[in-house]
Amino acid sequence: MAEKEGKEKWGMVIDLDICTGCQACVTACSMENNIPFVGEDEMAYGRGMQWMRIRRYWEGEYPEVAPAHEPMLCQQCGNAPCEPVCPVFASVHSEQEQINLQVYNRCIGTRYCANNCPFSARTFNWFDYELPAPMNSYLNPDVSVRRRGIMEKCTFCVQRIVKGRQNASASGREIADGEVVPACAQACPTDAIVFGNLSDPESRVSQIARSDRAFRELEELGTDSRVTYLKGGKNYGS
Amino acid sequence: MAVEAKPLYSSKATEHQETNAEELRKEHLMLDPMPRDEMNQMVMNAMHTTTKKYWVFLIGFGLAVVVLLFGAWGYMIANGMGVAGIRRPVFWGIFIVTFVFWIGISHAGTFVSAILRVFKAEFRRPFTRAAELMTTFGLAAGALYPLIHLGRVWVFYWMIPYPNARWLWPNFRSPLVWDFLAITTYLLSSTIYLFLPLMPDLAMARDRTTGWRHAIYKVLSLGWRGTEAEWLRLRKAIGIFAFAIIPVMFSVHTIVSWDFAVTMVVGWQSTIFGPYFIIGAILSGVSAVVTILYIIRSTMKNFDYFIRPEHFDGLGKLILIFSMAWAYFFFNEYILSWYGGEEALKQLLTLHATGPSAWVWYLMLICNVAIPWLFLWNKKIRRTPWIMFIITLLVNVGMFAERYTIIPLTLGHQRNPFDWGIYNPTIVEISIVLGTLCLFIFLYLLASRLIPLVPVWEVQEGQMSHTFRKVGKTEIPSVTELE
Amino acid sequence: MSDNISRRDFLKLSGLGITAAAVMTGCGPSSRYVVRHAYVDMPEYNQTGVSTFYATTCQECPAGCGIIVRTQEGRAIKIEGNPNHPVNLGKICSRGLTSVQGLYNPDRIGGPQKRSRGEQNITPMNWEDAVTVVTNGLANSGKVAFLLGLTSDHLFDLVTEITTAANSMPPFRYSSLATLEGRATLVKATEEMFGKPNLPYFDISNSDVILNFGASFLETWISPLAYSRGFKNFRKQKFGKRGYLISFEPRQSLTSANADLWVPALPGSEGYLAMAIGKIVAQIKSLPIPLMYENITISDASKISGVSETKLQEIAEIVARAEHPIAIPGGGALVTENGLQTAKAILGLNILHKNLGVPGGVYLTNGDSPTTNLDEIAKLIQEMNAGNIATIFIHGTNPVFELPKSLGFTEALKKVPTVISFSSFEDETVIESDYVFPDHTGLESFGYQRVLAGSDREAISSVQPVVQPIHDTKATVDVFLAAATSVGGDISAKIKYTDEVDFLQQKITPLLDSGGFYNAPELPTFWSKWLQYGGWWKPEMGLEIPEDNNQLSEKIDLKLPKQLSENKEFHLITFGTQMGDGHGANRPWLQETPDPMTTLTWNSWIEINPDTADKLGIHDDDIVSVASTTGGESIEVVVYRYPAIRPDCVAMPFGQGHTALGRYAEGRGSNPAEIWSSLLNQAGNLAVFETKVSITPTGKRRPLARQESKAGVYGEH
Amino acid sequence: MEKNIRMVLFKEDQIDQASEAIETLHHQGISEKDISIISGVPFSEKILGRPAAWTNIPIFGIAGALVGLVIASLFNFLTPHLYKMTVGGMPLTPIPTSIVVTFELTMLGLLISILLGVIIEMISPSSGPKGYHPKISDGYIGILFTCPAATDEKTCLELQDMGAEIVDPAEVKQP
Repeated sequence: MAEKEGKEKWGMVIDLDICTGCQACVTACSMENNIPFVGEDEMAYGRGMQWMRIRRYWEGEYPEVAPAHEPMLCQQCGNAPCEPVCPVFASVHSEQEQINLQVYNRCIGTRYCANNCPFSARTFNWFDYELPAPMNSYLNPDVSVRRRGIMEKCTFCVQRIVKGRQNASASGREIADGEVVPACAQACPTDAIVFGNLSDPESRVSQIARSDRAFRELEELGTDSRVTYLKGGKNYGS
Repeated sequence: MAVEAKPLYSSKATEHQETNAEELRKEHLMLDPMPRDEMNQMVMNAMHTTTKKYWVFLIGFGLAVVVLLFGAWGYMIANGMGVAGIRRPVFWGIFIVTFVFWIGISHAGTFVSAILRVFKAEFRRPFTRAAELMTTFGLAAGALYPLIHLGRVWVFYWMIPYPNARWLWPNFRSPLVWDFLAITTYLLSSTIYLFLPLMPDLAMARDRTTGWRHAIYKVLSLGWRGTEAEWLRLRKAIGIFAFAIIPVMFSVHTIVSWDFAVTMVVGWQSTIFGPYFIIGAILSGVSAVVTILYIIRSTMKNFDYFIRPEHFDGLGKLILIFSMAWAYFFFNEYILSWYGGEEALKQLLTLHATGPSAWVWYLMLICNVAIPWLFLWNKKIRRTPWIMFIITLLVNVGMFAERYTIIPLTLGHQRNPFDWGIYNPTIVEISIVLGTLCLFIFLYLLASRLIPLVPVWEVQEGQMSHTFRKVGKTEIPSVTELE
Repeated sequence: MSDNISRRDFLKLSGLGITAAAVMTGCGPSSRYVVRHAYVDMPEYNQTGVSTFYATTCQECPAGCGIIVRTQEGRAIKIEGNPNHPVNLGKICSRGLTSVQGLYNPDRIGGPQKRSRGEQNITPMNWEDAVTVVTNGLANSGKVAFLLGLTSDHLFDLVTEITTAANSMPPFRYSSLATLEGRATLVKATEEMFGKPNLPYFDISNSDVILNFGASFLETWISPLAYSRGFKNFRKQKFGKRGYLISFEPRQSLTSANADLWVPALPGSEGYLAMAIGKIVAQIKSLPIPLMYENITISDASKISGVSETKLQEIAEIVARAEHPIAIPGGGALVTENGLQTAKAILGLNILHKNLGVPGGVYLTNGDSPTTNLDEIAKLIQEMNAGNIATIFIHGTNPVFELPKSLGFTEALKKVPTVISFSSFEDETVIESDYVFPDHTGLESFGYQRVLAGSDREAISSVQPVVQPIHDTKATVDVFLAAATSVGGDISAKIKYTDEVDFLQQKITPLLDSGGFYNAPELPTFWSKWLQYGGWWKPEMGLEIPEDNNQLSEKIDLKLPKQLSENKEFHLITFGTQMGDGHGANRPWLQETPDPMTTLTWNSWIEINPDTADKLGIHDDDIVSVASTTGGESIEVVVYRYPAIRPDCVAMPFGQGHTALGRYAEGRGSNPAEIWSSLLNQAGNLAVFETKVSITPTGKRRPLARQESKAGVYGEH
Repeated sequence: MEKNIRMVLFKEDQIDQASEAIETLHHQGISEKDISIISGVPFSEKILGRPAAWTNIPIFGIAGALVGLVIASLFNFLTPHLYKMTVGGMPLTPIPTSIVVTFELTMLGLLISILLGVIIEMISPSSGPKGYHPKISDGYIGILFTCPAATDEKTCLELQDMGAEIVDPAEVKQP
């Protein structure tokens, strides 16, 4: 096991120059990860369950006004503030993938992790959100359906990472670059989301992350987040 | 008062009664001694007197506990935390506010009876028990909240460190586990601390009751007779406790404050939160003692003998001091945050003072600073119980507002304005909060008729050690060290 | 994680400290054989079952994107893009992703029904009786009409064969989405300019400047996934070159939001802008000014459109400097009275740059574009009103919801003795129908979809069922085939297909050896590849190159946009959202996925410039009454103060405001079609943007479900 | 030799007489361990001229604190090693957090053991003559002594002269 360590360090790059803000990643994530919808009143009260949200601020004044879209998801911090505060180890760092996991069946719902997340990336199951039959038929069997009272958040589609690793090991090879793709990156119509192994300096994600447009959200907090953004902007390169 | 020679009382004083001494006697309980049997009778009378009104209140509050607390809580458990008003990003709401509030209240008992005991502040004697009861019941009410606010309360025991079928131990790096340990420690120790000085009084009650009460007191008093060894044992135990419980008390509220201070939340991450919370807790606790003393004094028989304006006066001075200390810490916290100029923090402070919920912030400042500073310097006001009752109630309103500002109002305005959110407590939350208040009152009502609310032996001990001493032309009270 | 510690180590450690735990939990004889671990792993590490993947085509909009559906144990789990498909190359939008919520929607119609119109009086039927009803309808071949949607091309083909055989009215096709896109206008303009009634294909991938006149190609316009990919390539060109997108639109759509320059032009003035730009570009490039652009002065164009002359000059200079500037006519620019002329003026810009049939330029797609102009629908309504229609078959569209109320379709429908709907859901049209014979949903059906505009090559996308039909539904093609067999006469004589699959196989037989990326010697092999790959397409790019036949010498006549009384009358912009033509409104995750620009969910809203709103005294979340100043109809809708819209315009999304369509759609927001003007442009396209409205506060309020924090983003509390 | 347990009471303000009485008993040849003083308020041994009493409470406290310390150490330094759970980039057994746990559990051990100590000492047999009278809690100082049955009346009368109240032996019983 020990020699295996350090082989995987999953990360993501989101290029804000080509992210259009179309929300396809949001829907893709929700459909892949059995995320419940909550309805109008709950959405209005800030209880939407989306693991991925597109933050939209406005820049400028009319007529030079434009929205700034930024997909916001769990940044899978290396030094995750959500982890140590959990009394029951429900929010832990995975040794193998080097990502931050929420172990649903261990969560007791203190919501401390959510308070301590500087990215507001965590969502809480305020109720049991049941899908009326036969809508429950589309639930993804690889992803737990969460019950009321527990915390959840983006997992980097860990079920796909696991499946990718199993496939690779079944054919006796390493996981190829681009073999594991989370639902958001898979859907993204402009390929603005690139996912891969940051511990491999040659992987596509590592290469893009070295761009001089790269920045990380709230980097000054030192959480060592694994999601890198590439600065967008009207004037870049033109 | 009996005129016969009392070794510890200056006989001269009784012979040459001067107006000065008479006044002092009226003023100070310690200088107004009463024979033991009479005092016992007074306390027992107060305990046994149950008016119709009392039963109405007792049953009313009992029902309120069942409906407001357990009813609403049960509803919340059955439906999910969503029936409360918390939301993203305000994941902690009025439950944690009230939790901190009760833990703060619970500091009074320890403060009054441990710190004042250690420093031998004699005026504490008649109300240490009332304050300790407040500690225990305040903690009982407060300790419910870590359970109430859990998303899955039915597995709360996963936080407890014990060998279990899951083969998991809790995360001792989590402040919530510290919280759990600290509150357990404090709850147990403050209950013990309530119990220890109670033993001689339970024995007293045992001697004066029959039937079921007698049986209970007999068991609880552990066969107390009052031998020298027993007294020594008790004194030693209380001595150790009084010293040991003070750091525990500090640690409890420090750890509660660390729940906030260790995080990355803007406005929480602060090194001053520990002492700031402790001072706030003592301010709120001492105020609550005054509130309760007023109620006890005006509703229970014979208590105007025990609780006198001097006690309101003394506690009032303490409140003024702690209000000033609180203001100092508040200002310290504020100016450093403000001076640092971090964008999010600045925004937060501006919103506290100008946002839609700014009234909470101003309420806090008015009740915690303006009111005590304006009124409590005045001796006449300090000595008027009903005014003190109102002022102390307001101080606790202010302290509640302080916690409300610190928790939901701060959480609602973090680094990402896109995710800001305004929290509105729901009827369920308010019902649970009122429910724990009713629980506290219910327990107190019950206890007021089950255990002697005045530590008779301590009052007697105090009265024995007080005496008048002639100095020059006048007589002044003096205290003898009996122990 | 648990592997990090061997069992032996674990026992050693636990033996030290938690003997108690071992005693409590590790007892019993079986424990010797069971390796226990601490309860540390996430359940996602336990995988069960194997998935089956099917390639098919998304039926949520007519773009024809290839999808791969992950199924497990006979259930459709997740929609993913088909990586080989020429339209979307493995990508997928929100609408496609939620199609499983259509398949498994709890409000689906479970089987054939006879209904009383306007009531909830439903009698279930069996399919034999249903086929008899359809047969009776077909028998009266002179008085039968078909109204179809833009999806299910194979159904359209079959119905065309039937109507041809019976010599009855050809089928109509309608979609509000195509109306908002100005599809008919674009096709008409292309026909008039290049002689072919086809949709043009804009190769934005290789162009360096895009002049976009109202096409919301990142959201709904024609083939959003293909154009999103194009946009990506446009931004990420070789050697770090980055394309420059200029967008003319009165209301900033997501596409304009991603533009480098958004020019809020008055609706209806886009033609003037195109002409002015054409004129300046010609001047800069020292070309003779084409006749088409001669008839304009820059100051007039500036005055009419509200775009400053310097800005026009600036834009023209950017265009003139560019190698492959491409001008796209779409959406808003076309659905005005000037639509057709505007489209031509814009297409002309591409000719001016000799940007036809070159990388980064304009191509023509193959195959006809199945769009019925609204003037034909209007004719159908006339026929209906005249009592000339005995039976109308409605499939794949929801005319009661999607057509402007002022057109009077609903009233006309009442005059049709037999209305038969094939909808899967109880939508507004079903309520007004006599029969519902529910078709399978897209994921349960066979079929094909011709790829029109999203592919740089000829492509037909195949549709196949990925799950067993979950209700007692029947493919409409099979219903018609059964009816055609039993109806007798010309139809029975000419329509000789045993069933849907037979029909499809006969239709694709010509493709067997026509140079696709796979060929097959015989049908069964071809059929299996057809299903396996999700369709058939050419191996390399190949589109028709439009010719420069001196089209620029044609003069263009534009009408001046109407003057509005300030702050009393507003242009109503209607824009498409992820709800598409409205049938997406019953997909809860489409409802809950926030609108990209406003982050609103589960409702519709009206966007008003904050300055205008201030003048009218309107706040966020106020309910206002929006009344058409021409027709007088009005709707009530909630206000969103939108900073990126012209002060003289207001905008509403299309797709909400359902009065039927199940629990997730009903009673949410309002339907702007109710106040649309029924004015048509020269191409017969509904001139949606000619709708003028007045805004009156009602005094009511209703908070919109927004994801953003109003306080945080706008500083309002 | 038969011995009787007798009890006399002094009012609480007769503390001087009470101490005299104890001395008288000493003169009678009754040893310290045959005398117990019970009172409703604590009087230190010095006031009554008695040898210092003795208690194990501090020892209980120290033992409890040690137990708490050991448990805390097990929690802090053993349980994290049972399975490795990395959180927030922290070391597995960080010292700063363990100090908090150690403090709390040590104090918990200390304080609980004091209660246990009090209970154990209360229920374990005490030295000196046994007996009680309800008047004690009315403020009387009771002197219990064991003396030979032959002399008890005499002794009592002697004490009565000093102002003591004599309690009927039948009334002297455990509370």
